[in-house]
Order: sequence, then structure tokens, then C-alpha cells
Amino acid sequence: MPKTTDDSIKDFRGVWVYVEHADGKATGVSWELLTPGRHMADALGVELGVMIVGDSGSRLATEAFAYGADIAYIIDGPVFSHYRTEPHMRAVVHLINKYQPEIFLLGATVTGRDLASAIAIEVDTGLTADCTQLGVDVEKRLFEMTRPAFGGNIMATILCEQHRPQMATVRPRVMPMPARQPGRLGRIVREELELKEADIATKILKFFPTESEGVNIAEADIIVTAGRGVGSAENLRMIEELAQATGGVVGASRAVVDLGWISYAHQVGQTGKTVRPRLYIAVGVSGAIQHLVGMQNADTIIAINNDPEAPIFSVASVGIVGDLFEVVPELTRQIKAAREQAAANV
Amino acid sequence: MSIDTEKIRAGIEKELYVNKYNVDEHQSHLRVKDPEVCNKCEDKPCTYLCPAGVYVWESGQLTVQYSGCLECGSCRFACPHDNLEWGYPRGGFGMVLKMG
Amino acid sequence: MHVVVCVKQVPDTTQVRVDPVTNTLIREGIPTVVNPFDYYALECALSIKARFGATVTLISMGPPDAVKSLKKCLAYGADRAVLLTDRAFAGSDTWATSYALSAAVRRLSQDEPVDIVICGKQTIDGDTAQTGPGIARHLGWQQVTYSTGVEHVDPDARTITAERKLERGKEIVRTTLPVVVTVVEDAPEIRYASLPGIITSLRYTPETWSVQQVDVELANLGLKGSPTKVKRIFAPPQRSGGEVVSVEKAGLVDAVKSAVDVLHTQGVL
Amino acid sequence: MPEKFDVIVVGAGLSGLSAAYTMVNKGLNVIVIERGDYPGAKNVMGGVLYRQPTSEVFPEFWKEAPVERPVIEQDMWLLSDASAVKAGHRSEAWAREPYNAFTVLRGKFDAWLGQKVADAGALIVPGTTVVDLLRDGRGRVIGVRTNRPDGDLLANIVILADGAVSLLSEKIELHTRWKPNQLALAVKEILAPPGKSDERAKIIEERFGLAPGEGLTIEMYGALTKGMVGTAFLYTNKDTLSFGVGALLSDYAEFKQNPHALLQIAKQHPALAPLFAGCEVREYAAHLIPEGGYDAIPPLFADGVMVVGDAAQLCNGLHREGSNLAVTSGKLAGETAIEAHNKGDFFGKTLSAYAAKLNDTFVIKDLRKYRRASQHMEKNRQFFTSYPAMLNNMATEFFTVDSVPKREKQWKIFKMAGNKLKIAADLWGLFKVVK
Repeated sequence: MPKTTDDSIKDFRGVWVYVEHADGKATGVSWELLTPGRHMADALGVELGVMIVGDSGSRLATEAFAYGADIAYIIDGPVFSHYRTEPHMRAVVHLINKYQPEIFLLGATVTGRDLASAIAIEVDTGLTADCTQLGVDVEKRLFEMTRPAFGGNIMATILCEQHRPQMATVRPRVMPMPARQPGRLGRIVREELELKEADIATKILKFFPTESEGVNIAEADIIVTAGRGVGSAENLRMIEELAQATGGVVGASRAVVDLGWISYAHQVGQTGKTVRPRLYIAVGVSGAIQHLVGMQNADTIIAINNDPEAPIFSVASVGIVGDLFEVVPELTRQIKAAREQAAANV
Repeated sequence: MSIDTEKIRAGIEKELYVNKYNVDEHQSHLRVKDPEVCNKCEDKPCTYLCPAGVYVWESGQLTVQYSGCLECGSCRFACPHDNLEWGYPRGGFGMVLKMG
Repeated sequence: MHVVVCVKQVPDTTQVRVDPVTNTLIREGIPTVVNPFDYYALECALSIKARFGATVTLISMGPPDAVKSLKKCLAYGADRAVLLTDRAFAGSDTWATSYALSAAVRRLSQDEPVDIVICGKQTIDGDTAQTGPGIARHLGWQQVTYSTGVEHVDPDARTITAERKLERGKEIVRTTLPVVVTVVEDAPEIRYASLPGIITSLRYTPETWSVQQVDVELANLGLKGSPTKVKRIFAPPQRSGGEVVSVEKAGLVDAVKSAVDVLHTQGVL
Repeated sequence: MPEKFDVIVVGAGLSGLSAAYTMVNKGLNVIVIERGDYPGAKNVMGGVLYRQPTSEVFPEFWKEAPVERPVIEQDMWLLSDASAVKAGHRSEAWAREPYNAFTVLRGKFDAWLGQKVADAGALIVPGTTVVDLLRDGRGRVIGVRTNRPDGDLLANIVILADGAVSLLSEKIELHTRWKPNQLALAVKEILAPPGKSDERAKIIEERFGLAPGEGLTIEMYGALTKGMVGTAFLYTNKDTLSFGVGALLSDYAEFKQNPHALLQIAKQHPALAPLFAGCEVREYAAHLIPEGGYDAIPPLFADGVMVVGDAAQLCNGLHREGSNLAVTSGKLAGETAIEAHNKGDFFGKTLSAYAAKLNDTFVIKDLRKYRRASQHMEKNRQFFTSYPAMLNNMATEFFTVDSVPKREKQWKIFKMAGNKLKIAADLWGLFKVVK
């Protein structure tokens, strides 16, 4: 396996970020990765590259430069119009083999994980999944990739010493968005790849945009959870409204599920699902340990409870002590207003 | 003598978290036969003698929080009106004791 | 048709706790379980067997004790189970693991050509979601990751049609056999094993293969064959409570506003 | 067509596994059906396993089995609200082979035992609940129904080892539903001192005055059960403690007590709290204990079926014995099944040999001897309330040095005892029950 020996890995230079995009828009994490990418490129004294496979390459390159990239490697062609593992993998492998970056970052999205896993084997290198902290040992030119393991109970820092590029997928919304500098310029490198549709085994037959059928709280970005304090199954409507306003889904504590107000699929906690959303709003949840272990890794936690002693407040980013029947409708109203305003500004 | 069931339940809730359960998402192994009978039941012993706090009298109704059940069977024998349809969880579900 | 399901015996991470004093992982007494996602993979395979006809073989790589998990899975209706167990495999990262498993699939293909390998989308201990695609690349096969289920397999045309779950929706893809499919938890839940199935599994002894039974280069296995190494393990920073505002003191609108402000600053909205 | 076995055993506890092991060793085709994920996953007892009866079925089991500690000291405490009178016996002879008793954790021990029985040739089906018995037109038990798909199995004999709740023996009307005063409800916590396993073991040995590896048991009567007929117990495991409290189910109802709350309060008793300092709860379990005694024992057999262990109310509450009765009854039922198998006759008449054999053992002899014990205790609550308190007061007076002349002190203590005639009558009553 190890075709990259001590000697040959010295030739690898540069920090790269893969720009994942669909319908002409890049995913947020693609630009977020330019923040650590820029840091590491500067520290190592190399250029920060992005890799754009598929149409809208030039326009996305301009965006990438504005977010801090120095070079954009573009491979375009009709076979790349929708993401499929094989053609995209071939394109990226081609670029890696030709330009030899030392560090390569992708978002830990469905596509990013699918693609990165395939590339790592194809170019014979290591890959660290779902990182939340990135660092670099400048002297040894080693990429330090830190990720949660064991269900988030421990953190592990991983190295890939003998192989290049050093690859990682990084969780979305962990790295801050870089400041946008409109007009910032960079270099575009276009590559061609001989790949015909007939050579590609996989065809996409249909695509259905997300509808809100069914819940999958384990993967939800925003969860509004009802606890026993909500009082009755009827009152869950108020929780649903708040979830709708935030664009999230409804979760429930064990008590609420056991009381039969909502199905088990919604249950968060030790006996339910462990969740790691961006935003977790706990309404009328006291916060038994069995619940806390299931949700304490959420990025932002808002807790609403009339008992100031409720344990849920010990993990909340913001706690509101008050009557949830007053607080929830007001929160719904303010979030709706904020979102409308944000939409108007775009 | 009266007991603070709310406080006891909070204590139990905290304690049950150390146990491991494979919760049967599809069916409860405990069922109230006739809710009307519970309504008329004066003492409602299930609401205080269950070691897992499974039974909660709430809004005029007996709710059965079966997922934390310790499967001891006390409620079955203690119900003065034989109003519980009591069974074991489906095989492979329910509590899993590591020490026992 | 021959469908292979990859099964991993993992520590039950929901039972893992952190010592409040030393802030280290309490590992003792943690039971091992079948990786929960693998049950979805198994159900997917059994459903293919029921609809299109197939032999279902389970493979696992792990310590000898992992036969326990293989037998448990066999009860659901699989036909054969093989455990890849050897000191040489210990310490493998996803590269080396998928390399070893791909060698096992090659070996199984000698008995009956393998058409489909199905894995859970990831394991609960490693959480990488890399082993499935890794097997596909080592074998040079197609891959369908994050699948909610296989809709159709056409053994004559050598194609498979499956649904994939993406962040922004779902897609139906068709690709050619042989293929590696990884399955998400939105896929149908595992059936309730039949009693004869359980009894069969109790009487069954999984085959155990060492490095001798598979065609592998020793240098590619275990710690030695793993490009990534763990440098350091540490406890995650403890979360501490943030600001708590009271409606009584701050007033309803302002109390709520302070929460919405946090959402703004953290960029959640 | 369901598969047929010589014998189906329902429940992989001590009685069921003992029966199964006895039978497979004589070549019978035995299947054990257990509702837990593995043997032990649902099994709860205080935690004392007696060496002699167990080794009758599993010779020298302690050499391989995951036992916790050999019991070298057995203590009895009588508690008032804030004090304790302690008595006990310690014997170094118990620290050596052949041993008297061990503390065990059933989750670990039964898993081991199950494996041993499986290795001997029994099929142990985990994760499967038997919901009914199959009977032929004449009411003879011919198999079991589980709630698994294709879940029926046939057998010549079914042995019910399904524990204290035993829905199955009730279903075939071997007995009517137990009354709440025929059952005790016990709850138990596994408590772990701080630190790693070896550090925890050391803490336990220091706190309880034990040499490395040795264990003790404490049975407690008095204030902890709040007037209910019951006991509390504390056993030392390898690196954890088992602490539990139990009382008659009917008493919880009458006294409006919650067992969990009772346990939490008990842990705070000044005589106990220091022993639990820094301990963390590792597991919480509850269990019913048959207390009906001799008169509650159901018919132990019928055509094609035998009942063993807790399911047959074989438990000696007064002496904290249950596991030994379970093992012995399981063994005898197993032996009877072997005889029936050899004769090819599975009717009740043949199986009645099981009851006859059991009658000749300590199991029935002891239960007969103590047949009135449970009712006696229920009617004489002073043994759990005023007497422990009184004894504590007397002890406090006796040990308090306060310049009161000894003669005066003795008189004072004598007066504390109150109605001497009543005490004498109670003691005589107790003597008659246990004699």
C-alpha cells in the first residue's frame, strides 16, 4: 500500500478545500473550511486552493477568492452536473495526483463523506472523519485533526504522518465563516478529464427535495423538545409552531412519550435518540440526567422552564425562567420576525 | 400519611438512567384494562408503590410510563381491582441488568 | 445472488460514562452490542433475500468474542457467518479495516460470487462512515452510501436501484453490480427474529478466518497498515450553563429577546 | 411443525439452569427459554449464594464462576431511627474451601452459569418470552408458545422456572393469583465507591474490616422499614456493594410507602451513611420475593409439567434463603424428568416423584417448620417497630457512662422493657413459630 514514502511526501505542498455545491450554490461548510484552511496555508507558507468539480465553476471560484482562496482548480463537464461518487472521485484524484496538496479538507456532509472515503483509498492515504478542531505542527508539517469519538465522550487527535494528502472531513458549522472580501482575486487552473456518460455506471433516476414527512431527530439541525411541563398532548401544537418557525423538528422527553402524547421516534435521551443539533430548545423539560446525556452536545441550547432549579439550566446556553405558555408564543413571534427580516435583507 | 409522589418520581427518574433498557417502541407490556375503574379507585396504590414510578395520575387519567419498568410485577398483585393487563416485555426488550 | 452484510461488535457507547473526578472514560463493565446501524444493513439484506432470492453471508472483523454478535445476527435469517480474527488485524484504522474486509469478500466470492455488500452507515464507536466506501474502493466496486433501502435488484441486467438520503432531499440511483451499499437508520427497522431462526443460530458455529485464510499483505494490516494514528485522547471540555434570565425580572419580551440575540450572535438563525 | 424437545425449561435462573444441567448431563435434549437478552439480564436477588446446595449441581463452581466474595462474616443489626444494636458471627473457616456462601451478582453469575449449561449441551434461547403453555385435548401440557414468529415448541415435559410472578403456573391454574401479603417487594442498588476496580475493592475492605477478597453480609431489622414487615440488607461484592430493602407488598400499600424513597432514606441512616460515602449508584433493580411459605406452595406438578424455584413459592424469607431452594428443586425436577424420560411416561403420577423427593429435603421440611412465620410476623409488628427501638434505648443506656450507679442503671433498663409478660409471650410465640 504505502506508495507515498518519506521521500515522496515532501513534494506535497498546499492546503486544499473541496467546494461542494448543488444548483449553483456552494454548501456553507465549503466556505467555512476556508477559515482553518487560510490559517494553515499561512502557517505553512503555501497557497490555499479550492477544488470545484462541475458547472458554475468560474462563478464559485470568484466566491472562493472572496472568502480567501488563492487558487481554484476547476474540472467541468456534463458528467459532473449532479454529484455522483465515481466521476467526482476521478476528477479529484486526477487533481490530487497532478498538484499534490499536503492537506485536503472536505465538509462532513453526506456528499463530503461519500467522496472523501472513496478518494482516501484511491490515493492511498489516511482520512479523519467529522473533525471539530484542526491544527498544524508547522515544523513537521503535520496536520492535527481532532474529532469526537465514542459517542462524543472523548476527543481524539489524529495524525497521518506517512501519507499525503492528509485528509479530513469537518463538521459543518464548527468553523466560523471567513470574512468576505469582494473583489479579492485568485488564479484559476482548469483541467480536462476524459470522462463520457457512457463510462459511468451510476445514474440518478429521480430526486425529491426534502419534505417534512416523518421525523429524524437524530439528524435534525434544530430540535424543539417538549417536556412534561407542556401539560397535555393538545399543547404540543404550540411546540410544533415554534419548531416550524425555527425550521426544526419536534422532540420529546421520555415522560412525554410514555404519556402517549407523541411517538417514540421523537424521544431524546438515554432511552431515546442521542442528538447533536445546531440548536436545541427544551420547553418544560426538567433535565433528568438521562435526558441531558442525549442532548448536551447540541451547539446552542435554549431552556424554558418555570423552575429556576431545573437541571436543564446547567447545560443551557440561555435559560428563560418563566411560564412556558407565555414564553413559547413570544419566542415563536420573535423568531418569525427575525427570520422575515433576514429574508428581506438577502 | 401522604407522600410527595412528585419528588419521589424525580428521584426515580434520575436513578433509572443508570439502568440499561431496550425500549420496545411498538408496544407497551403494561395496559390499564378499564380507565374508569382507576378513576374510581380511591387509593391508587400503583401510583406510589411502583419502584420505577411507572404509574402517574395526571389530568384525571392513569398514565403508564412503561419504558422505565423494572418488571418486578408489584403493580399486578397490588392493584386492588385487578385492572392491569400485565405481561413481560417482548423477548429481548425491557431492562437489561448488567449486575442484577 | 450473494449478499454480504458487514457486522461490527462495538462497546455500547450509550453506557459509556466519564469519571467525574478524573474526567476519563469509564470503560469497565461496558457491554458490547451489535453496532445498531448494522441491523438496518441486515434487514436490507434479508429484504433483498425475500424479494429477489439471495444467500446472505455475515462477516465481521474483531476479537474471537465477536462470534456472539455474528450468531445474534444470524438468528434474523442469514445463511452463513464468518469472523475475521487475528492479532494482525488489531489496531486497524478505516483504511486497513476496509482492506481486510475487502479481502474477506474476495475470499467469499470464491465460494459464490458476491454481488452486494451492505454495511450500516457508520459505527457508534468510530462514527466515521468510511469503511463501507473503503471496501468499495478496495474492490473497485460501485458504492451507494446513505441508502434508505434497495428498491430493486436485477440479477440479469446486473443492476441495483436504491434510494439515498441527502441533506436536501432524496434521490433514486441505479448502478451496476457488484456494489457496496451503506444503510441509514431511516431504513426499515429490523424484523423480530423467528424462534426457529434463533434456534438455528444457537446451533451454528461461525467460521473463523485468520490472515492465512484471506489473501492479504501483512504490511497493510493493523496498526502498521493504518495511515492514521491516534496521537492523543482527551476529555471534551465540559459544558457550563450560560445566562439565565427570568421573565419575572426582565419582562417577557426582553427575556425572550436575550435568547433570540444569542441565536443571532451564534448564527443559528 | 414445531420442533420437539425432551424437556423445555422456562426461565434461565438458578432453578431452571439447575434442572437443565442435571438433564443434559444424562443426555436429554433440553431447551431453556429465557426472556432476557442473556441469562441474568432479568434476574435479581439480594446476592448470597450458598456453596453446598449449589455445588450439588455445579461441583466446585466457585473455581471458575464469577463469584464476588466468600462470606466470612454474617451480621444482624437492629436499628432504631438513629442507633443500632449489632450482633454477628465471623468465621475464618468460611474464608477457605469448601466455603459456606458467596456474594454474587446475578447478571454476571447467571451469564456464566448459562454458558456452562449451554456448553454441556442445552440450547439456551435468550430474548424470548413464553406467553402460554400448549396443552392437548386432555389438558396435558405438551409445549410452550412464545411471542416470536413461528414461536411454538413441543416437549414431553415443561419445567416452569419462570420466577416469582410465574404467569404460566397461574395460567394453567396450578394456583390462583398470589395475594399482596404473600409477596415481598425488594429494591436494591448496586453502589460503587469511587475509583478504579482495585481501589474500590480496597475501600470496601477498609470500611468493613475485611481481608482482601473476603466478604460479609448484614441483615437489618427495625427502623429502616418504617413499621412495615421487612428487612434491609447490605452485601459486599468485589468492588461494589449491594444494598436493598424489602417489605411485604401489602404493607407498602397500607403504609403508603414507595420502595425507592424507602431505600434512599435507609442509606442516610447514621449507622449506614459512612459505609456509602462517595458511592455512586451503578444499577437499580426491583424484585418480588415469594413469602407465602409452606401454605402457598402450589401443586408442584401436573401432567407434563413441573414447577420449581420462586415460581413454586420455594423461599425461606426468615432465613434469607431462596437460591438454595431454587437449585435443589431444579435438580430434583431434573432428576424426575430423567426418570420419566427413561420410562417414557410423563403423566402427573410419574412426575409426582418430584414432589415426594422435595418433601424429603430441607426445602419442604424448613418451609413446613416455618409455615406460620410470615403470618406471625405480620400480626406481631412489634418485632419490626417497638422492640428494635426498645433494645436500642436499652443499649444506649447501658453503654452511656453518666455517673449513674450500675444498680440504678440496671433497674432503669429493666423498666425500659415495659410489659415483661407481653415480651415473654411474644418471645414464646416466636419460639413456637421457629422451633
